[in-house]
Amino acid sequence: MEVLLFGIAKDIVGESSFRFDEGDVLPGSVFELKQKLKQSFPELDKLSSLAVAVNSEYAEDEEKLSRGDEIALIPPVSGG
Amino acid sequence: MEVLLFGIAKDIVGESSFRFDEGDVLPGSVFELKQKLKQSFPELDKLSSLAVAVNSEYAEDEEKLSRGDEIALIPPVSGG
Amino acid sequence: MKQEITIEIVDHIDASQVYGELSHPNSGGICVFVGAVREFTQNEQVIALEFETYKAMAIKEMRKIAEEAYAKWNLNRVVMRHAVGNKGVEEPVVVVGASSGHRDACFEACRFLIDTLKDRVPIWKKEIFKNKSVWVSATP
Amino acid sequence: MKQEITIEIVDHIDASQVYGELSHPNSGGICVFVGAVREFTQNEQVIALEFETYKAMAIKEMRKIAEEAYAKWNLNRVVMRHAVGNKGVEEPVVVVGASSGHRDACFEACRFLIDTLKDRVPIWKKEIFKNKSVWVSATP
Repeated sequence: MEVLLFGIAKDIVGESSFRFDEGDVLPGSVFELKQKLKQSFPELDKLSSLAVAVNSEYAEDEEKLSRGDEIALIPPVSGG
Repeated sequence: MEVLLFGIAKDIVGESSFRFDEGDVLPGSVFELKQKLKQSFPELDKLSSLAVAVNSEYAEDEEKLSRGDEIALIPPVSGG
Repeated sequence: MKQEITIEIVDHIDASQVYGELSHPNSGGICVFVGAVREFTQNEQVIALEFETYKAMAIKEMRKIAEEAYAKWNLNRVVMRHAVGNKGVEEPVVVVGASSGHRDACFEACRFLIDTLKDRVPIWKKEIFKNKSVWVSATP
Repeated sequence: MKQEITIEIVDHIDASQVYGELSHPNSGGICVFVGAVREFTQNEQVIALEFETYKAMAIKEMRKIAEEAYAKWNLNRVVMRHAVGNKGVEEPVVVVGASSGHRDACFEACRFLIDTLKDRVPIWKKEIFKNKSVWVSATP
Protein backbone atom coordinates (compact mmCIF):
# COMPACT_ATOMS: atom_id res chain seq x y z
CA MET A 1 0.00 0.00 0.00
CA GLU A 2 1.47 3.30 -1.15
CA VAL A 3 0.50 6.82 -0.04
CA LEU A 4 1.23 9.80 -2.31
CA LEU A 5 2.65 12.85 -0.55
CA PHE A 6 2.50 16.52 -1.54
CA GLY A 7 3.59 19.94 -0.30
CA ILE A 8 4.66 20.07 3.31
CA ALA A 9 3.70 16.41 3.86
CA LYS A 10 6.31 15.42 1.29
CA ASP A 11 8.90 17.57 3.08
CA ILE A 12 8.05 16.04 6.47
CA VAL A 13 8.31 12.46 5.24
CA GLY A 14 11.22 13.28 2.98
CA GLU A 15 9.84 11.30 0.03
CA SER A 16 7.12 11.82 -2.58
CA SER A 17 5.38 8.64 -1.41
CA PHE A 18 5.27 6.39 1.62
CA ARG A 19 5.04 2.61 1.29
CA PHE A 20 3.85 0.25 4.02
CA ASP A 21 6.15 -2.74 4.14
CA GLU A 22 4.98 -6.24 3.30
CA GLY A 23 5.12 -7.28 6.96
CA ASP A 24 3.15 -4.24 8.28
CA VAL A 25 -0.44 -4.40 9.41
CA LEU A 26 -2.13 -2.24 6.76
CA PRO A 27 -4.51 0.51 7.94
CA GLY A 28 -8.10 -0.55 7.32
CA SER A 29 -9.61 2.94 7.19
CA VAL A 30 -8.72 6.55 6.49
CA PHE A 31 -8.71 7.20 10.24
CA GLU A 32 -6.25 4.35 10.89
CA LEU A 33 -4.02 5.54 8.07
CA LYS A 34 -3.83 9.05 9.54
CA GLN A 35 -3.11 7.64 13.03
CA LYS A 36 -0.29 5.42 11.79
CA LEU A 37 1.35 8.18 9.76
CA LYS A 38 1.05 10.73 12.58
CA GLN A 39 2.75 8.24 14.93
CA SER A 40 5.60 7.70 12.49
CA PHE A 41 5.88 11.41 11.57
CA PRO A 42 4.69 13.56 14.51
CA GLU A 43 5.20 16.76 12.48
CA LEU A 44 2.10 15.80 10.48
CA ASP A 45 0.05 16.37 13.63
CA LYS A 46 1.10 20.04 13.75
CA LEU A 47 -0.49 20.91 10.38
CA SER A 48 -3.61 23.14 10.21
CA SER A 49 -5.45 20.20 8.65
CA LEU A 50 -4.72 16.83 7.11
CA ALA A 51 -7.10 15.17 4.67
CA VAL A 52 -6.87 11.92 2.76
CA ALA A 53 -7.91 11.27 -0.82
CA VAL A 54 -8.87 7.80 -1.98
CA ASN A 55 -8.87 7.31 -5.75
CA SER A 56 -8.52 11.09 -6.17
CA GLU A 57 -11.59 12.02 -4.10
CA TYR A 58 -11.67 13.45 -0.57
CA ALA A 59 -12.44 10.58 1.84
CA GLU A 60 -14.08 10.64 5.28
CA ASP A 61 -12.37 9.09 8.32
CA GLU A 62 -14.69 6.06 8.22
CA GLU A 63 -13.91 5.16 4.62
CA LYS A 64 -12.34 1.68 4.25
CA LEU A 65 -9.07 1.25 2.39
CA SER A 66 -8.31 -1.54 -0.09
CA ARG A 67 -4.94 -2.64 -1.33
CA GLY A 68 -5.55 -1.39 -4.90
CA ASP A 69 -6.69 2.14 -3.91
CA GLU A 70 -4.73 5.22 -4.96
CA ILE A 71 -4.23 6.97 -1.63
CA ALA A 72 -2.89 10.48 -1.06
CA LEU A 73 -2.24 12.69 1.96
CA ILE A 74 -3.66 16.20 1.47
CA PRO A 75 -2.06 18.86 3.70
CA PRO A 76 -3.73 22.35 3.79
CA VAL A 77 -4.27 23.43 0.17
CA SER A 78 -3.16 26.89 -0.96
CA GLY A 79 -3.87 27.23 -4.67
CA GLY A 80 -4.74 30.47 -6.39
CA MET B 1 -26.87 79.26 -27.96
CA GLU B 2 -26.51 75.70 -29.22
CA VAL B 3 -27.61 72.45 -27.59
CA LEU B 4 -25.92 69.15 -28.52
CA LEU B 5 -28.28 66.23 -29.04
CA PHE B 6 -27.64 62.49 -28.73
CA GLY B 7 -29.44 59.17 -29.03
CA ILE B 8 -33.23 59.39 -29.07
CA ALA B 9 -33.12 63.17 -28.46
CA LYS B 10 -31.30 63.58 -31.76
CA ASP B 11 -33.94 61.44 -33.50
CA ILE B 12 -36.79 63.45 -31.96
CA VAL B 13 -35.38 66.83 -32.97
CA GLY B 14 -34.09 65.48 -36.29
CA GLU B 15 -30.69 67.19 -35.97
CA SER B 16 -27.50 66.57 -34.00
CA SER B 17 -27.84 70.01 -32.39
CA PHE B 18 -30.49 72.63 -31.75
CA ARG B 19 -29.74 76.35 -32.08
CA PHE B 20 -31.80 79.14 -30.49
CA ASP B 21 -32.29 81.92 -33.07
CA GLU B 22 -30.80 85.36 -32.55
CA GLY B 23 -34.25 86.86 -31.83
CA ASP B 24 -35.24 84.17 -29.24
CA VAL B 25 -35.31 84.81 -25.52
CA LEU B 26 -32.54 82.48 -24.35
CA PRO B 27 -33.25 80.12 -21.43
CA GLY B 28 -31.54 81.42 -18.28
CA SER B 29 -31.33 78.08 -16.45
CA VAL B 30 -31.26 74.37 -17.06
CA PHE B 31 -34.90 74.18 -15.99
CA GLU B 32 -35.97 76.84 -18.51
CA LEU B 33 -33.98 75.12 -21.25
CA LYS B 34 -35.77 71.82 -20.62
CA GLN B 35 -39.18 73.57 -20.53
CA LYS B 36 -38.57 75.34 -23.83
CA LEU B 37 -37.34 72.24 -25.61
CA LYS B 38 -40.18 70.08 -24.28
CA GLN B 39 -42.66 72.67 -25.57
CA SER B 40 -41.08 72.64 -29.02
CA PHE B 41 -40.63 68.84 -29.06
CA PRO B 42 -43.31 67.21 -26.89
CA GLU B 43 -41.83 63.74 -27.53
CA LEU B 44 -38.95 64.72 -25.22
CA ASP B 45 -41.45 64.72 -22.36
CA LYS B 46 -42.18 61.03 -22.89
CA LEU B 47 -38.63 59.88 -22.15
CA SER B 48 -37.82 57.95 -18.97
CA SER B 49 -35.52 60.80 -17.95
CA LEU B 50 -33.94 63.89 -19.47
CA ALA B 51 -30.79 65.45 -18.05
CA VAL B 52 -28.73 68.41 -19.16
CA ALA B 53 -24.94 68.70 -19.20
CA VAL B 54 -23.24 72.09 -19.01
CA ASN B 55 -19.59 72.11 -20.07
CA SER B 56 -19.65 68.29 -20.07
CA GLU B 57 -20.85 67.90 -16.47
CA TYR B 58 -24.33 66.93 -15.29
CA ALA B 59 -26.17 70.13 -14.25
CA GLU B 60 -29.00 70.65 -11.75
CA ASP B 61 -32.24 72.41 -12.79
CA GLU B 62 -31.21 75.62 -10.96
CA GLU B 63 -27.89 76.00 -12.77
CA LYS B 64 -27.65 79.24 -14.78
CA LEU B 65 -26.73 79.14 -18.46
CA SER B 66 -24.32 81.50 -20.17
CA ARG B 67 -23.97 82.14 -23.86
CA GLY B 68 -20.52 80.52 -24.08
CA ASP B 69 -21.47 77.25 -22.30
CA GLU B 70 -21.30 73.90 -24.07
CA ILE B 71 -24.78 72.52 -23.45
CA ALA B 72 -26.04 68.99 -24.16
CA LEU B 73 -29.30 67.14 -23.70
CA ILE B 74 -28.77 63.72 -22.05
CA PRO B 75 -31.60 61.23 -22.67
CA PRO B 76 -31.55 57.95 -20.64
CA VAL B 77 -28.07 56.48 -20.95
CA SER B 78 -27.60 52.81 -21.89
CA GLY B 79 -23.89 52.08 -22.17
CA GLY B 80 -22.29 48.74 -21.41
CA MET C 1 5.43 53.23 -17.86
CA LYS C 2 1.88 51.99 -17.42
CA GLN C 3 -0.80 54.38 -16.25
CA GLU C 4 -2.68 53.87 -13.02
CA ILE C 5 -5.96 54.75 -14.74
CA THR C 6 -6.72 53.97 -18.38
CA ILE C 7 -9.91 55.53 -19.80
CA GLU C 8 -10.81 55.19 -23.46
CA ILE C 9 -13.59 55.42 -26.00
CA VAL C 10 -12.52 53.36 -29.01
CA ASP C 11 -13.88 52.01 -32.28
CA HIS C 12 -12.79 48.47 -31.57
CA ILE C 13 -12.08 46.65 -28.29
CA ASP C 14 -9.41 43.98 -28.00
CA ALA C 15 -10.43 42.30 -24.75
CA SER C 16 -7.13 40.43 -24.50
CA GLN C 17 -5.00 43.53 -23.96
CA VAL C 18 -6.58 44.43 -20.62
CA TYR C 19 -4.62 41.90 -18.51
CA GLY C 20 -1.33 43.48 -19.51
CA GLU C 21 -2.72 46.89 -18.58
CA LEU C 22 -3.92 45.74 -15.15
CA SER C 23 -0.99 43.63 -14.01
CA HIS C 24 1.19 45.16 -11.31
CA PRO C 25 3.87 43.76 -8.96
CA ASN C 26 1.66 44.42 -5.92
CA SER C 27 -1.52 43.02 -7.47
CA GLY C 28 -2.34 39.50 -6.37
CA GLY C 29 -5.80 39.84 -7.94
CA ILE C 30 -7.14 41.16 -11.23
CA CYS C 31 -10.87 41.22 -11.97
CA VAL C 32 -12.19 42.04 -15.44
CA PHE C 33 -15.71 42.39 -16.81
CA VAL C 34 -16.36 42.29 -20.55
CA GLY C 35 -19.78 43.22 -21.92
CA ALA C 36 -20.60 41.79 -25.34
CA VAL C 37 -23.50 41.79 -27.79
CA ARG C 38 -26.07 39.10 -27.06
CA GLU C 39 -27.91 37.49 -29.96
CA PHE C 40 -31.31 37.50 -28.29
CA THR C 41 -33.02 40.08 -26.13
CA GLN C 42 -36.46 39.14 -24.81
CA ASN C 43 -36.63 36.42 -27.47
CA GLU C 44 -36.03 38.83 -30.32
CA GLN C 45 -32.99 38.31 -32.51
CA VAL C 46 -30.58 41.24 -32.40
CA ILE C 47 -28.65 41.91 -35.60
CA ALA C 48 -26.35 44.54 -34.11
CA LEU C 49 -26.02 47.22 -31.46
CA GLU C 50 -25.18 50.77 -32.45
CA PHE C 51 -23.35 52.83 -29.78
CA GLU C 52 -23.15 56.60 -29.71
CA THR C 53 -21.46 58.81 -27.13
CA TYR C 54 -20.90 62.37 -26.00
CA LYS C 55 -17.21 61.68 -25.94
CA ALA C 56 -15.76 64.60 -23.95
CA MET C 57 -18.29 64.07 -21.17
CA ALA C 58 -18.09 60.26 -21.26
CA ILE C 59 -14.32 60.38 -20.72
CA LYS C 60 -14.77 62.85 -17.85
CA GLU C 61 -17.48 60.71 -16.18
CA MET C 62 -15.46 57.51 -16.56
CA ARG C 63 -12.44 59.19 -14.98
CA LYS C 64 -14.58 60.34 -12.04
CA ILE C 65 -15.86 56.78 -11.57
CA ALA C 66 -12.31 55.38 -11.65
CA GLU C 67 -11.24 57.94 -9.06
CA GLU C 68 -14.23 57.08 -6.86
CA ALA C 69 -13.15 53.43 -7.05
CA TYR C 70 -9.61 54.39 -6.01
CA ALA C 71 -11.02 56.28 -3.06
CA LYS C 72 -13.18 53.33 -1.94
CA TRP C 73 -10.76 50.43 -2.45
CA ASN C 74 -7.03 49.87 -2.32
CA LEU C 75 -6.34 49.52 -6.07
CA ASN C 76 -3.20 49.49 -8.18
CA ARG C 77 -4.73 49.81 -11.66
CA VAL C 78 -8.09 50.60 -13.23
CA VAL C 79 -9.14 50.26 -16.88
CA MET C 80 -12.44 51.49 -18.38
CA ARG C 81 -12.84 51.22 -22.13
CA HIS C 82 -16.03 51.51 -24.17
CA ALA C 83 -16.57 50.97 -27.88
CA VAL C 84 -18.70 53.10 -30.22
CA GLY C 85 -20.23 52.35 -33.61
CA ASN C 86 -21.88 49.22 -34.93
CA LYS C 87 -21.18 45.97 -33.05
CA GLY C 88 -22.24 42.47 -34.12
CA VAL C 89 -23.16 39.48 -31.95
CA GLU C 90 -20.35 38.36 -29.60
CA GLU C 91 -18.32 41.53 -30.17
CA PRO C 92 -17.08 43.21 -26.97
CA VAL C 93 -18.59 46.62 -26.31
CA VAL C 94 -17.14 47.44 -22.90
CA VAL C 95 -14.21 46.27 -20.77
CA VAL C 96 -13.67 47.37 -17.17
CA GLY C 97 -11.23 45.99 -14.65
CA ALA C 98 -9.22 46.62 -11.54
CA SER C 99 -6.19 45.07 -9.88
CA SER C 100 -5.41 45.02 -6.17
CA GLY C 101 -3.37 43.26 -3.50
CA HIS C 102 -6.20 40.92 -2.53
CA ARG C 103 -9.23 39.70 -4.44
CA ASP C 104 -12.05 41.30 -2.45
CA ALA C 105 -11.08 44.79 -3.59
CA CYS C 106 -10.75 44.01 -7.30
CA PHE C 107 -14.05 42.08 -7.42
CA GLU C 108 -15.98 44.83 -5.66
CA ALA C 109 -14.32 47.61 -7.63
CA CYS C 110 -14.93 45.86 -10.97
CA ARG C 111 -18.63 45.48 -10.19
CA PHE C 112 -18.83 49.13 -9.13
CA LEU C 113 -17.11 50.25 -12.34
CA ILE C 114 -19.57 48.55 -14.67
CA ASP C 115 -22.68 49.34 -12.60
CA THR C 116 -21.79 53.02 -12.33
CA LEU C 117 -20.76 53.25 -15.98
CA LYS C 118 -24.16 51.93 -17.02
CA ASP C 119 -25.85 54.31 -14.65
CA ARG C 120 -24.35 57.62 -15.69
CA VAL C 121 -21.81 57.62 -18.52
CA PRO C 122 -23.34 59.35 -21.56
CA ILE C 123 -23.35 56.46 -23.99
CA TRP C 124 -26.45 55.36 -25.89
CA LYS C 125 -27.26 51.99 -27.38
CA LYS C 126 -29.68 51.26 -30.20
CA GLU C 127 -30.78 47.66 -30.67
CA ILE C 128 -31.10 46.83 -34.35
CA PHE C 129 -33.60 44.08 -35.11
CA LYS C 130 -34.62 42.75 -38.52
CA ASN C 131 -37.53 45.17 -38.99
CA LYS C 132 -36.98 47.92 -36.42
CA SER C 133 -34.46 49.60 -34.17
CA VAL C 134 -34.93 50.80 -30.58
CA TRP C 135 -32.96 53.15 -28.29
CA VAL C 136 -32.52 51.06 -25.13
CA SER C 137 -34.23 52.34 -21.93
CA ALA C 138 -35.30 55.59 -23.64
CA THR C 139 -38.99 55.34 -22.74
CA PRO C 140 -40.66 53.91 -19.64
CA MET D 1 -16.18 23.92 -31.44
CA LYS D 2 -15.54 25.54 -28.05
CA GLN D 3 -16.14 23.55 -24.89
CA GLU D 4 -18.66 24.59 -22.28
CA ILE D 5 -16.19 23.82 -19.50
CA THR D 6 -12.44 24.20 -19.84
CA ILE D 7 -10.32 22.80 -16.98
CA GLU D 8 -6.56 22.77 -17.15
CA ILE D 9 -3.36 22.50 -15.13
CA VAL D 10 -0.60 24.06 -17.21
CA ASP D 11 3.03 25.14 -16.96
CA HIS D 12 2.35 28.63 -18.23
CA ILE D 13 -0.81 30.75 -18.26
CA ASP D 14 -1.58 33.17 -21.06
CA ALA D 15 -4.26 35.32 -19.42
CA SER D 16 -5.23 36.90 -22.73
CA GLN D 17 -6.61 33.70 -24.25
CA VAL D 18 -9.45 33.32 -21.74
CA TYR D 19 -11.71 35.94 -23.30
CA GLY D 20 -11.93 33.96 -26.56
CA GLU D 21 -12.73 30.83 -24.58
CA LEU D 22 -15.56 32.48 -22.66
CA SER D 23 -17.26 34.46 -25.42
CA HIS D 24 -20.59 33.07 -26.59
CA PRO D 25 -23.47 34.48 -28.68
CA ASN D 26 -25.83 34.41 -25.70
CA SER D 27 -23.33 35.89 -23.24
CA GLY D 28 -23.82 39.58 -22.58
CA GLY D 29 -21.40 39.37 -19.65
CA ILE D 30 -18.01 37.78 -19.08
CA CYS D 31 -16.24 37.97 -15.72
CA VAL D 32 -12.64 36.85 -15.27
CA PHE D 33 -10.38 36.67 -12.25
CA VAL D 34 -6.62 36.38 -12.64
CA GLY D 35 -4.44 35.62 -9.62
CA ALA D 36 -0.82 36.68 -9.91
CA VAL D 37 2.35 36.66 -7.80
CA ARG D 38 2.62 39.67 -5.49
CA GLU D 39 6.04 41.05 -4.70
CA PHE D 40 5.38 41.58 -0.99
CA THR D 41 3.53 39.45 1.53
CA GLN D 42 3.35 40.88 5.05
CA ASN D 43 6.18 43.27 4.17
CA GLU D 44 8.53 40.48 3.13
CA GLN D 45 9.80 40.43 -0.42
CA VAL D 46 8.77 37.32 -2.35
CA ILE D 47 11.22 36.09 -4.96
CA ALA D 48 8.93 33.45 -6.44
CA LEU D 49 6.05 31.10 -5.72
CA GLU D 50 6.43 27.39 -6.33
CA PHE D 51 3.20 25.52 -7.12
CA GLU D 52 2.73 21.78 -6.84
CA THR D 53 -0.41 19.76 -7.48
CA TYR D 54 -1.96 16.33 -7.28
CA LYS D 55 -3.00 16.69 -10.87
CA ALA D 56 -5.57 13.89 -11.37
CA MET D 57 -7.46 14.99 -8.27
CA ALA D 58 -7.10 18.72 -8.97
CA ILE D 59 -8.67 18.31 -12.41
CA LYS D 60 -11.51 16.26 -10.90
CA GLU D 61 -12.16 18.82 -8.14
CA MET D 62 -12.08 21.76 -10.56
CA ARG D 63 -14.57 20.00 -12.82
CA LYS D 64 -16.89 19.43 -9.84
CA ILE D 65 -16.64 23.11 -8.94
CA ALA D 66 -17.43 24.16 -12.52
CA GLU D 67 -20.43 21.85 -12.54
CA GLU D 68 -21.65 23.25 -9.20
CA ALA D 69 -21.43 26.73 -10.73
CA TYR D 70 -23.50 25.59 -13.73
CA ALA D 71 -26.09 24.20 -11.36
CA LYS D 72 -26.31 27.46 -9.35
CA TRP D 73 -26.22 30.03 -12.14
CA ASN D 74 -27.33 30.26 -15.75
CA LEU D 75 -23.91 30.07 -17.45
CA ASN D 76 -22.75 29.55 -21.01
CA ARG D 77 -19.04 28.94 -20.47
CA VAL D 78 -16.66 28.30 -17.56
CA VAL D 79 -12.85 28.28 -17.58
CA MET D 80 -10.63 27.18 -14.67
CA ARG D 81 -6.89 27.03 -15.31
CA HIS D 82 -4.09 26.80 -12.77
CA ALA D 83 -0.35 26.94 -13.31
CA VAL D 84 2.30 24.77 -11.65
CA GLY D 85 6.04 25.24 -11.20
CA ASN D 86 8.04 28.33 -10.35
CA LYS D 87 6.34 31.71 -10.93
CA GLY D 88 7.96 35.12 -10.62
CA VAL D 89 6.43 38.42 -9.52
CA GLU D 90 3.50 39.55 -11.72
CA GLU D 91 3.19 36.17 -13.43
CA PRO D 92 -0.37 34.78 -13.55
CA VAL D 93 -0.88 31.62 -11.51
CA VAL D 94 -4.62 31.08 -11.88
CA VAL D 95 -7.37 32.21 -14.25
CA VAL D 96 -11.06 31.51 -13.67
CA GLY D 97 -14.01 32.97 -15.51
CA ALA D 98 -17.62 32.54 -16.52
CA SER D 99 -19.90 33.98 -19.17
CA SER D 100 -23.66 34.43 -18.92
CA GLY D 101 -26.61 36.33 -20.39
CA HIS D 102 -26.54 39.01 -17.71
CA ARG D 103 -23.76 40.25 -15.47
CA ASP D 104 -25.03 39.17 -12.03
CA ALA D 105 -24.53 35.50 -12.84
CA CYS D 106 -21.01 35.77 -14.24
CA PHE D 107 -19.77 37.98 -11.36
CA GLU D 108 -21.21 35.66 -8.70
CA ALA D 109 -20.02 32.51 -10.47
CA CYS D 110 -16.50 33.90 -11.00
CA ARG D 111 -16.18 34.71 -7.31
CA PHE D 112 -17.47 31.25 -6.39
CA LEU D 113 -14.99 29.58 -8.75
CA ILE D 114 -11.91 31.22 -7.23
CA ASP D 115 -13.11 30.99 -3.60
CA THR D 116 -13.94 27.30 -3.94
CA LEU D 117 -10.76 26.52 -5.87
CA LYS D 118 -8.69 28.04 -3.06
CA ASP D 119 -10.72 26.13 -0.51
CA ARG D 120 -10.44 22.60 -1.82
CA VAL D 121 -8.44 22.01 -5.01
CA PRO D 122 -5.25 20.07 -4.13
CA ILE D 123 -2.67 22.65 -5.13
CA TRP D 124 0.11 23.78 -2.80
CA LYS D 125 2.06 26.99 -2.86
CA LYS D 126 5.49 27.62 -1.38
CA GLU D 127 6.58 31.22 -0.88
CA ILE D 128 10.26 31.60 -1.67
CA PHE D 129 11.94 34.48 0.19
CA LYS D 130 15.59 35.46 0.11
CA ASN D 131 16.61 33.29 3.08
CA LYS D 132 13.78 30.83 3.56
CA SER D 133 10.76 29.21 1.94
CA VAL D 134 7.36 28.49 3.50
CA TRP D 135 4.41 26.28 2.51
CA VAL D 136 1.45 28.69 2.67
CA SER D 137 -1.25 27.98 5.31
CA ALA D 138 0.38 24.68 6.27
CA THR D 139 0.58 25.39 10.01
CA PRO D 140 -1.80 27.33 12.28
